[in-house]
Amino acid sequence: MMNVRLNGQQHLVDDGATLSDLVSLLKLDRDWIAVEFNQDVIPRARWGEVSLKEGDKIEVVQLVGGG
Amino acid sequence: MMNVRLNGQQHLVDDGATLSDLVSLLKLDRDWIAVEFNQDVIPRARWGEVSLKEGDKIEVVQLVGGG
Amino acid sequence: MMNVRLNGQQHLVDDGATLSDLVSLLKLDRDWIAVEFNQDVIPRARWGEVSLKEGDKIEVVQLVGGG
Amino acid sequence: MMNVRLNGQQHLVDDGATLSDLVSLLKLDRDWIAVEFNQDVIPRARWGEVSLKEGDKIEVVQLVGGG
Amino acid sequence: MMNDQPLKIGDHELKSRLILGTGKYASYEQMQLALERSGTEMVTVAVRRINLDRTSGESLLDYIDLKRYRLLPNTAGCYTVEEAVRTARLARAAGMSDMVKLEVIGDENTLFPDTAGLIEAAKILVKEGFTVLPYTNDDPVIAKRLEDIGCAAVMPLAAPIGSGLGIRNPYNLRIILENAAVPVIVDAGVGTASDASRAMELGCAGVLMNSGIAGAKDPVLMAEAMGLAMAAGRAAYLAGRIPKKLYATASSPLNDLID
Amino acid sequence: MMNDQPLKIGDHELKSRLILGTGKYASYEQMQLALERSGTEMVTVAVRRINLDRTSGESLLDYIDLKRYRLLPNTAGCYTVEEAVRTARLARAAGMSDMVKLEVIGDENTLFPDTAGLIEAAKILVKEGFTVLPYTNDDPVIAKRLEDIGCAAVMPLAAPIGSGLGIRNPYNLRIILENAAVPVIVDAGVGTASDASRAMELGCAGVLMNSGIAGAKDPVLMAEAMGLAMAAGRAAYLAGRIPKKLYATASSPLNDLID
Amino acid sequence: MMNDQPLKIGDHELKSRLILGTGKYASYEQMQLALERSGTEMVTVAVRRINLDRTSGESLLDYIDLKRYRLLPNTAGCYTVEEAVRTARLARAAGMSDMVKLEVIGDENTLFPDTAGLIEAAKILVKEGFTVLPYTNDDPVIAKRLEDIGCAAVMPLAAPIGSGLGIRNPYNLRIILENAAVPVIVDAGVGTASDASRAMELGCAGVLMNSGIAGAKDPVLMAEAMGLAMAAGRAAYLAGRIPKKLYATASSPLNDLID
Amino acid sequence: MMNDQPLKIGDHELKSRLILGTGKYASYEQMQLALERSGTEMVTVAVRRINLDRTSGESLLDYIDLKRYRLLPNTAGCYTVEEAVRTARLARAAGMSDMVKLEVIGDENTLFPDTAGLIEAAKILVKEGFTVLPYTNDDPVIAKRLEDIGCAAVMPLAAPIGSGLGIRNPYNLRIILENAAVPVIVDAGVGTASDASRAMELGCAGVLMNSGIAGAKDPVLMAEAMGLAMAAGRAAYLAGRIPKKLYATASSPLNDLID
Repeated sequence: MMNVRLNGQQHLVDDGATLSDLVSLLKLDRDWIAVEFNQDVIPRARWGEVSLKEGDKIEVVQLVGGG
Repeated sequence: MMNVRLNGQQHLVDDGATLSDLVSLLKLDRDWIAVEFNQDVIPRARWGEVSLKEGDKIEVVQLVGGG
Repeated sequence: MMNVRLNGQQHLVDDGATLSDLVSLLKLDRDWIAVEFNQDVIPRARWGEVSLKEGDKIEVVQLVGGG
Repeated sequence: MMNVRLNGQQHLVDDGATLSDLVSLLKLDRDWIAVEFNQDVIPRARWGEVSLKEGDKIEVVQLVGGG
Repeated sequence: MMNDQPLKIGDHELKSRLILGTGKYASYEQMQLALERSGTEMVTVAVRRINLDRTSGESLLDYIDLKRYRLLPNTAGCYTVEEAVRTARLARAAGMSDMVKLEVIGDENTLFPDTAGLIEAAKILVKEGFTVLPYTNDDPVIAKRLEDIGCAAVMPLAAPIGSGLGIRNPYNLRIILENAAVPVIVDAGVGTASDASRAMELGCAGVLMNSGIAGAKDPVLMAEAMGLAMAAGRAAYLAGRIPKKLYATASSPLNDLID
Repeated sequence: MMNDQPLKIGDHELKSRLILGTGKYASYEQMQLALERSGTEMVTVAVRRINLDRTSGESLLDYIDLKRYRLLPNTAGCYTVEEAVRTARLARAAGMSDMVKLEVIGDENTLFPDTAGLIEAAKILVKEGFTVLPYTNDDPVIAKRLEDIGCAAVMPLAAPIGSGLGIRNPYNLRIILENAAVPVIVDAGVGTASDASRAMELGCAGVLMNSGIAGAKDPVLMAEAMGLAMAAGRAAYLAGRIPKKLYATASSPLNDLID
Repeated sequence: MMNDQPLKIGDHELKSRLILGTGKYASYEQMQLALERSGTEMVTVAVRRINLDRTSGESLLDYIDLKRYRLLPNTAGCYTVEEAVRTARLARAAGMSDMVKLEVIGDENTLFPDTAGLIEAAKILVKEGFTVLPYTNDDPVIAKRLEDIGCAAVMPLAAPIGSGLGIRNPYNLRIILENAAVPVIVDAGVGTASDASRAMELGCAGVLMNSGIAGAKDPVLMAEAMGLAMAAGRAAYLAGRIPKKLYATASSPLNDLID
Repeated sequence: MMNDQPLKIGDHELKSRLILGTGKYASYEQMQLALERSGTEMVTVAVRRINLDRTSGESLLDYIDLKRYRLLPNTAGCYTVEEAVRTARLARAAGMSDMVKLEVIGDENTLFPDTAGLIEAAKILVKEGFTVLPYTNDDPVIAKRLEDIGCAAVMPLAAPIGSGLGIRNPYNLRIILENAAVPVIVDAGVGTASDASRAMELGCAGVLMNSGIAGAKDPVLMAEAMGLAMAAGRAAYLAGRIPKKLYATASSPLNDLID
C-alpha cells in the first residue's frame, strides 16, 4: 500500500494501482469527470497507463452547477 | 333648397331632407360613422327623424388611425 | 361678558371690547401678528374700530419657522 | 564636427562638445528643461561632464501645458 | 407559459396588456401586420371629420379585425372640455364602444394634458356611462382624483407623446401605483422594448404606445419586440426580482476548488 | 417570427442568445425547468473536486439534456493564472467541450476580474486550442486586447456578479461594441428583464446570467421573462428604434378636427 | 468674482439665488447660523395660530435680521383655495410683505400641489396685488398657466418635499425653462449640494430648500455647502459647459513626444 | 468657513482639493486667470521636446507662480511602460518635483489606461522614489493593486478624458472609495460644476480636470465655478446629507393651522 494525495487528502492505494483502478475503486461515473495527475490532465483513454507512486497528487473533478 | 353647415363648409340640401337623406346622398358607409346635429350626437337609429333646416350645423365623422 | 371663538377655542371677553383690547389682554407683541375677524383680515390700524360680539370668530396668527 | 540625434533630428556639434555646450549653443533656459542622453536622464549638475560622440541620442525637453 | 390574470378595464378583459395606436404607419397593410405581430387586443383610433372632397377609398376599419381587436377611440387633438366631450360622444356613436381614451391637451408643443380640463371632462363622461381611460401627466394627485371620480384606469405619460424618452420619472409612477386601485397604464413616451418592460416591472397594468412602433425603421419587427417586452416585463414583475446590492455574490460554489 | 442570424462563438452556433448559469437553484428540478422555459441553448457549469466522503447521489448532468444544451465550463473561483488554466484543462477533459468561460478573479468582495491575469491565461488557452470566452470588466482597452489575442468573444460585466444592478455603464459598453469584431456578451449584473433587453438594444450579441434567475422569488417564471426579454431586446435592436426628442409629436392626425 | 444679474421677483431683487426655509432646525440659534452661512437673502416662514396656552417665550423673528433677510410667507398646510387665500392675506397683514409662497396641497403623503386649486388661488391673490410664487409640480402646462395669470415666478418641485431625491425629471424642467418668461425656481426635493448646482446649470433662476439643510447631520455646514453650490451652478451655467462626447479628446499636446 | 483637513498626497499637503490641467487654453493669460480664480494649488504639466526650429518665445512657466502652485508633471501621450518611465524621470529632472501623474495610455480613441502597463510603470517609479499618482480606470481591483504597490493616490477616471460625461459609474467609485487607504482623486471626464460636487459628495479626496474648464465658453468663469463646486461638494460630504425617501415630509409645522 502507498499514500497518494487525492483531492487534498491522504488516501491509501494498492501498490501498482493505476488511475483507472483508483477511479473504479471510488465507484465514480467515468463520464463527466476529469483527472489531474501531478498537475497534468490525463485524458480518460490514458488512465490505465498511469501507475501511481507514493506522494503523487491526484485531483478528480466533476462538473457542478455554477454561473 | 337650403344651406346647412356640414363639416365646416356650406352645403346645399333639399328642403325637408333628413340626416338619413344626407348620409345617403354622400354615399357614406353607415357603419362606423357618427353624426352630430347642432352639437348633439344623433344615434344612427334616429337619423331618419331629424329634418334639416337652414343654418343647421352638422358634423359627420369617422374613425381614423390615431394613437 | 360674552363668548367669542378665538383660535378655535371659546374665550370670554368684556362687553364692548375691541380687537385691540383683545390683543392687549393677551399681551401679544403687535408687530408680526395678524388678526382675522369672521374670515376678514383686519389691518393693524383698524383693530381699535372693531367691536366684538357674541359668537365672533377671531384668528390671531404669527409667523413661525416653515419651508 | 560630428552628428548626434537631437530630439529626433540630425544635428552637427563640435568634436568634444559636452551636453552643457549643446544647451548653451541652443540658448536654452537651463531651468525647467531636462536632458536625456542615450536614454539616461542626466542631472543638470552633470551636463558638463558628458562629452558627446558621433551617433549619440539626446532628448531635450521642457514642461508645457497639459492635463 | 405563465398564468396571468387578464387586465380588467371596466367590464372589459384583455389578455395582452399592450394597447396600440393605429396612427402614422406607412400603410394600412403595415399597420395590420404590426397589430398582428404585437399580440395586442385593443387599439386606439381617432375621430375625424369625413373629408367630403376626397373619394373615400379604403378605410382604416377595413384593416382592423374587430373580432380580434377592441376599439379604444381617443379624443386626441381636443384642447377644451367641450371638444373632448363631443368627440367622445361621437366616438361612442360611431364605434359602438363605451370606452374612450380621454385627452384634453394643454399645449401643442409638449402635448401635455390640461389636467383641470381633463378632470372636468372625465366627470361628465363618467356620468354619461363611458368607460373613461384618461391620458394624464405623472402627478399622483391628479391620478388619484381621476380614480376618485370614476375613471376605469389612469394613463400617466412616461414622457411626451412621440418623444421616445422612456420612463422619465419612475418615482412618480411608483407613487401612483402604490395608491391606485384601478389599472395604471403607461401612455406615451415609450421608445424601445426595455422601456415597456420597465413599465411593467414597476407594476403597471399595461402600456399604450404608437410612435415607438410606427416610427421604428421596421415597425412590424418593433411591434413584435414590444409584444415580447410586455410579456417579459410582466413575467419579471410577477417572478420577483433579486434585490440590488453594491457588492458581488458568487454564483458558483465557493468550496471544493482544486489547489 | 423574426429572422435573425445565429450567434456564432468560434465554431459554435446558437439560436438563443441567452446563456444561463446552473448554480444556486433550490433544486435540480427547478434548474431544469428554468433552463427549459428560458429557451437557452448553452449553460455554464463549474469544475469542482468530487467530494469523496459524500455519497454522490444525483449529479447536475442528470438534469441537463446534452442534446439540447451545450456546456460552457467556467473557471469560477480561480484567483491565479495557473488555477484558471488547470481548471480549464480539467473542464475540457471532463466535458469534451473546447469552450471555456474564463475567469481569473481579482478580489473576493467584488469578484471583479484580474484583467492582467485574465489576458495571460487567455493567451495560454487560445494557444492550446480552447474557444475562450473571458469574463472581463467593461474597460475597452482590455476588451480589445482579449480580442486581439484570439478570444472567441468578450464578456464584460454589466455590474458585479449577483448584484442585480443592471448595466452600470452603457457608455463603456457602447465603446466596446463599436470596436469589437467578436461577439460581445454581457456577463454578470443583470437583475431583471429590462436589463437584458437593454443589453441587447445596445447591440450586444448575448447575455449570460445566473443569480438574476436563480435568486428570483419564482426562478422558473423569471427564466421565461429573461428569454422573452432577450428576444424583445434583440428584435428592438434590429427594428431600429425612434430617435429621442425633448418635445412631443402627435400620433393622431392634426387636421379634420370638429369645431 | 463673477458679475451676475440679480434675481428679480416682481419688484424685488436678490443677489443670492438661494431661498431658505426656517423650519425643522434643532434651535433658533442653529437656524440663524445656517441662514448666515448660506448667504441667502430671502427666507420662508409659515403662518400659524398663536397658541394662547403656551407662554410665548422666544419668537422666530427674534432670530431673523429683517434688514438682511426678506420674508417669504408660505401657505403650507393649506388644502383648499379658501384656506390658502386666507392664510396669504394674514401673512401679508402680519409680515408687511406682499410676497407669498403659495401652496395648495393635494395630498398629505406626497405633499404634491392641487394644481387646479393652485391656479384658482393664484388668480385671486394676483388680483389682490400679491407677488405670488406658486409651489407647483413639474408640468409645463401648469407652469405656463401660472405665468399667464400673473405669477411673479413659478416654483416646480424637483422631488417630493423633504425627500432629498434631487431633480427627478430634468426633461420637464428644461421644457418649463424654455417656455417661461418669469423666473423658474426649483422648490423642494433638493438633497445635497450637487442637486442645487444641477438645477442652476439647467438654467433655473433660483432654488428654495429647507429639509436638505435642516435635516443634515451638520445643518450649518450644509447651509454653507448649498450657498457654494448655488454659486457654482450659476457660474457653470453662465460659463457654458463643454459638450458631452462618447470618446476622448487629449488635454496634453499630441506632438513633440520623445521617442 | 469650514474647517477641513488638508489633502495629503505623499508628503505634500494641499488646502484646495482641485487639481488643474494647463493645456488647451486660448492663451497663457487666460490659463493664469483660470488657475487663480479656481483656487487650485497644484497644476499638471506635460513633458515635451523643445522644438529647436521655433523661436521659443514665452514659456508656460512664465505664467505659473511656483510659490503658489505645485507642479504635477504627467506622462500623457505615453503608450508604453518605457516611455512613461523615461518621461517621468525627465519630468523630475526638469521640474524638481518627485510627483508624477502617471499615464500609460492603452488606446488613442478612448485614452483609457493600459492598466497592466500602468502597474508595471508604477512599480518602477515607486522604487525610484517618485510620488506616483496613477491615472486609472474605475476598476476596484486595479485601484487596490496600485495602492498596494505604493502609489500615493489613485486617480480613476469618471469618464473618458475630455468627454464631459461626468461620473459614469458611481458604483465602482464607491467600491474603490470603501476599500482605499490612499486618496482617491477623480481624474478626467468632469464636464460641469455639479459633476465635481458629486465626486466630492461620494467621498473622493479631490478632482483633477482640464478640458471641462479650458473648453468652456468662458474658461475663467468655469474655473471659478469648479472651485466653488469642489468646496460645495466637500462641505456637503462632511455635513452628512439627508437620506433619500420616496414620500414627502413637511417642513412647516403640521399643527396650529387656522380653520
